[in-house]
Amino acid sequence: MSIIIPGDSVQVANSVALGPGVVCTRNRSVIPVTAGILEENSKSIHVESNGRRYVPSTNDYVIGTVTGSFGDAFRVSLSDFTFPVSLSAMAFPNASKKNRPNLKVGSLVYARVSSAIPEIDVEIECLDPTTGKDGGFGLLEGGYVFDVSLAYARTLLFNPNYPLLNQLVKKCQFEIAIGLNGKIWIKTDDLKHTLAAANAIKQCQLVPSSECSNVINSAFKSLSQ
Amino acid sequence: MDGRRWNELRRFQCRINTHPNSADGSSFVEQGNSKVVCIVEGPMEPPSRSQLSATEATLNISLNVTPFSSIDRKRRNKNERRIQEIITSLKRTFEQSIITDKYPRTTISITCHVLTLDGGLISAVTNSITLALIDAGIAMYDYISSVSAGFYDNTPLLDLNQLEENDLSYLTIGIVGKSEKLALLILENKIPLDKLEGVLAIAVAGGHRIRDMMDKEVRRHGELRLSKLANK
Amino acid sequence: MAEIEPITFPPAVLARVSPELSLQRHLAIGIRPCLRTFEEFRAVECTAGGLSRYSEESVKDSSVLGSSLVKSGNTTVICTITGGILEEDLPAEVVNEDAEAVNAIFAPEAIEEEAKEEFDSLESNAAVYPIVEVERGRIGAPTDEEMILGQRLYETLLHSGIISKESLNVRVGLRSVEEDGKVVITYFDDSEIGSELGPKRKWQYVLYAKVKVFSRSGPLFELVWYSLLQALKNTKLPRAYIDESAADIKIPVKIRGNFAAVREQYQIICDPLEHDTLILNEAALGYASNFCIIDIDEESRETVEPEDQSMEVDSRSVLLADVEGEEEEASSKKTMSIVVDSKGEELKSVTISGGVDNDQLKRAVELARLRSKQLL
Amino acid sequence: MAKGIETSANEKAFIIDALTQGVRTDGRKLDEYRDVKISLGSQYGSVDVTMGETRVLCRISSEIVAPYEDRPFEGLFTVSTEISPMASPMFEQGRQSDDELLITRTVEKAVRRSNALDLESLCIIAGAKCWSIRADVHLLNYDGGFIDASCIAVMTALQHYKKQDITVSGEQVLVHDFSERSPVGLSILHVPICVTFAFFNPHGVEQNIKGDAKEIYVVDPNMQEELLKHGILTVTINKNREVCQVSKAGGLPMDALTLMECSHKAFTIAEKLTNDIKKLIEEDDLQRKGSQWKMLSASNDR
Amino acid sequence: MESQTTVLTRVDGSADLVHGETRAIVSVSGPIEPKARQELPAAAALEVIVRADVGVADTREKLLENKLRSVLSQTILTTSYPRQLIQIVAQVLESGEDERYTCKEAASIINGSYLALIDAGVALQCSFAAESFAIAQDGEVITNPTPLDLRQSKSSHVVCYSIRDAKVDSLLFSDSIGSFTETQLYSVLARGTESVEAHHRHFRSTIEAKISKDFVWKLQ
Repeated sequence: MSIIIPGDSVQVANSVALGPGVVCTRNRSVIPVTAGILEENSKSIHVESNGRRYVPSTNDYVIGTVTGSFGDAFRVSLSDFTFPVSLSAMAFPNASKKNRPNLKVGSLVYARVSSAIPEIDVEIECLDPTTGKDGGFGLLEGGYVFDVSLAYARTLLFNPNYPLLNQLVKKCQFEIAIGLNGKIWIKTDDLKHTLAAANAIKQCQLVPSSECSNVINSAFKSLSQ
Repeated sequence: MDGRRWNELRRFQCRINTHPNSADGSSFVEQGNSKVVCIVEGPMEPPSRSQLSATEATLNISLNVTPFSSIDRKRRNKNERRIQEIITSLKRTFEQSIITDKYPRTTISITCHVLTLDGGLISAVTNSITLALIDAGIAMYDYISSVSAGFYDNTPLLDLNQLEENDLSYLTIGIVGKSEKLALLILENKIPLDKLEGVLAIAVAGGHRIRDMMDKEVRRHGELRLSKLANK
Repeated sequence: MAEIEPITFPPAVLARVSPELSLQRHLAIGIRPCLRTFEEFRAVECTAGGLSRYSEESVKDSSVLGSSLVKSGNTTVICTITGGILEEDLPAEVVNEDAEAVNAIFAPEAIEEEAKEEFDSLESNAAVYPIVEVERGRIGAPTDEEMILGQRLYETLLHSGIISKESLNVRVGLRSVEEDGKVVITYFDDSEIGSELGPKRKWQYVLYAKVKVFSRSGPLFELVWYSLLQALKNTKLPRAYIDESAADIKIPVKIRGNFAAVREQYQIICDPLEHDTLILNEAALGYASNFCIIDIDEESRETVEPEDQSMEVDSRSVLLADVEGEEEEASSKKTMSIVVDSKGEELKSVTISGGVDNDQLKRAVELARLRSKQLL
Repeated sequence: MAKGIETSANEKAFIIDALTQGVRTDGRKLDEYRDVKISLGSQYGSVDVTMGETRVLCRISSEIVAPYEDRPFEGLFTVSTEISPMASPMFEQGRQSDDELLITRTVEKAVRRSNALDLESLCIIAGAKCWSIRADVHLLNYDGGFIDASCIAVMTALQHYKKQDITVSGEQVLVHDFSERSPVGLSILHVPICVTFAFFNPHGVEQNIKGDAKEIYVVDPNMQEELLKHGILTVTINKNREVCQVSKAGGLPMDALTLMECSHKAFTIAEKLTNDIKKLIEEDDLQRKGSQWKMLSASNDR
Repeated sequence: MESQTTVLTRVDGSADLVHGETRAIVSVSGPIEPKARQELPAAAALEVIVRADVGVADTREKLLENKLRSVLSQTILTTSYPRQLIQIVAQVLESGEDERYTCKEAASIINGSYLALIDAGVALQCSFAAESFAIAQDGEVITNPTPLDLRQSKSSHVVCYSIRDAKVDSLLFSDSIGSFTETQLYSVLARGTESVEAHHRHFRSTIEAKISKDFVWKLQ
């Protein structure tokens, strides 16, 4: 594990893909711009860092709150104080001019970032572009939503070896949606289990993965009594 | 001490529809020597888009305590923090009692002028707003009647005048209809915890009496209207 | 298919559309957009004292004690100095307009003690309280630029020690009515007699400066600083006197059973004719110059025909003196502002922003020194 | 408030649902006050208060000024609570929202109008010179309960603060350095403590007004609760059982009986906090004295 | 010098920095939505707010804001965040100097901003650090002067350098006020490189501690 901070120099092969945290300057050298763990292989290089402010990028799975609608699109907030992104009413499975989805202000959606160019508004959609089906996206009903750090959300979503969710499932049945914008939606059969599960997930950010089971046990302890 | 008993209100007089040609709703309230005129306009198109809310009506309250209303004739700054605070409190109170979601995308603007001030600023203003809103025909859940009550030497006192307000600790309440629900409660000086209940009790009772008097005036005015209609 | 024609802009438009490019092309041929050479300063014109109450064409009843009018390029700066008198026992630095704020009060013997163990280099320095206004066609709260300029003027003046606190002491006179009814004002210029006859208390002048800037083009600090110094140079402090009959009165008051004495303030009157010149510490007077460094693009250089290339542009970056105009200001990421005293020995203030190397800094200081001497 | 913060309908429903079941998202009971951590700074009158994630810092400073003309026997006391975007980006710099105004006013009323600080003791020479005490409250992190935390911070800082000793000779005032004479504390008349309650209405407004459904109240709401609340009540009380200030600026109407219940709860909390603060100050005093004593004896050894 | 990151939870990055007598806390939020008048089409707008420990903000803080902004605008990669806002709030908790001087506060808020920006993950072109100096009456250069040193000094200075590969790269900002000679200025600038590099080593260990805390759940 090598930690890198801005101002350090990195050696790169000629043709690599630059991931987040590294930038190519005008005189064609590659510099790191954030502090984190340098991860490089023969094809790509990026700095893994754990921020709290989400910057949209294409193909990310995100959870957003509908804040309004204008024309044919909904305005959706991905995190507090940032520009709203737009979710077209057509970007739903089987949507047409006549068959518009009806989203109320305040409802939660699970969606995919379809275009993220910094200079213009970001767009998200609630369908899988390859199949045209919902692909798990769409309106999230009930449940509870809370924030975790961005890198942690990435691990939960992409790392199957991370033990938390497998251990959590032993305690209770739940539905979960993980947004790369650091939002997690969870729903179980009853409120207290939801809250306990949410707290367990939040607490696990602060401990090594071997401690996960202990955290989960203590979170659910009060319920079993 | 102006010769009243401890649980006696000051003279309470009110009129509604005092300015029928200049506003949608208006009222005049006299509570002892405090006199307040209130004018309500709306629901109407909001002056700027920023105030627009898609689901509810927005309230705009302005309160003008005239410089000639009190003895020291001090010109009060409109943006004085105390006035701003009262306005915010009133706004929050009436937002709850007006059925705001009946008037989406509109503004209701309320203007109060305090002509003379002899204690009970908040209560007189609150009562006048209630009446003016009723006159404007704006849907409300119930009356909000307001009165102040103080505490002196183990006796609670109802409806204080300026002199008493200066020297005693007192509270002002806004009460919803005939219930014991408090919409507004402001206390700024020290009152022993154990006496609080007594003071609150006479304030609630006083509030109910004021409500009745306001109700009478509204009904009288309603009948007047009705009789005019019948005569036609 | 229509042919794509290149759009051409006149220079003035290009300067607005793409200031960076316009500047680069100018510099590549060895000239600046304002047609000056790289290290050339603008000429500065200065008229001093025109508005003052003690000036020759005496503007009657003016409260202005000193003034200056400075023109440089397109920019005009007017600076006026006004003043007030405050009772001493307040260190001047903390006195603001409401005159009542007191930071620390020392009895005389305490000051002596303090002075021994703790020497305060700024204690003897005084400053003026400047307000800068940049005309922008409308009125409103001061902008950030104005506030920053004001604060920089204040700090530079305070730390440079141009005005000593002593020079702001008021030597109070006494007005008395003689037997024949004639009113006589006596000044005790001999301090020993004065201290015996005069009142026990001390007063100080407080100076305020108001600087107005018209037609801003480029950074302002240097011009504003120059105008402030020029105005201070011709500042005349009015002689002041108090009335003999106005003694130190105490008026007892009684409120709610408490007793207090409200002290009557002396009424200080400023003489309409008599005046002293404000004494400045000539050695500390320094003038300011600003510079910026522009890196020249390879590209612009390549566009220039070889025969046009002058000797000056062989380095990759150039030092420009006295920044002017939008093009230079917008593209200058590296700037320096230097105040050098009139003898060229000591620096009073240096602010550098951006990667300036030592050679560039040396050259800039050298130029600033010349400039300071030249302006004196 | 809540400019820029979007709370989803799901969260709203969940939290209110939880409250009706007597559960709060941070695991507290409905009437549980958060743990208050107070740490005293190295300088007199510098106090750092943490309540949950809310963090407030208070600095006291003093100077000698002329008193107001109409109050020659009283010193000056100002409380400044400006909220910067540091506490949360929802607060705008340089502009005060209605909520900020209410926070500022309530803190000011709680501490200043209730005469917690004896202003007459600040008088040096009547009508000419007096102390001006200034409390700068810096709100660093926002998670609800700013009023409560600010009030605790100001009151602790006032008790902790010590100003330079002075000698009055005629009209001259001699200020002694800390090294010359030991500094003197301020005279505090009583310690008001604010307790905030948030009200939630799980049903429609109509039911509440008719009195069919009772509102739920929680003590010391956190940010999420403060954003979703239907009404808010702040009770300021000291340990002498005196209610110093109550403010319920509109919002959901509540029962008079509930108010009494809240006041009594507030009293228990205030009593505990006052004692905690007192203990903390005493310990700090002892420690300071101890270290001073050590310094003195060390110099004697030489 | 002591420093700590992620001290606040409502903002994206924060740092608490104690340097001698001076203590400052700095928060960074961004990229977030700017107000309409702040928005820039091709780069991020910077909102810099400096707040004094005691008293209301006045022009003194504005000048400090200006100094901090000139450092930050050179180091933050603003072009990565077009139309966005990066909001930096620096709260001085203990100024540690007379109100007539600002050099200690300036150095502390610059250093604090660096750590807060790193904590927030805002893109930076390089690392940077700052230090304050005073020149005593006898010409001696004092690093990070005490309030007493400052009061007795002839001039006060702030120096901020950018850092590449743990070595000083170029001068970002320097502000000097008082009376001093040219040679003294150069010696201050030279002294600056040493202490700035030392600060940077300290910051690196602070950042390493932060990162390992951030990724604690990755460990077994």
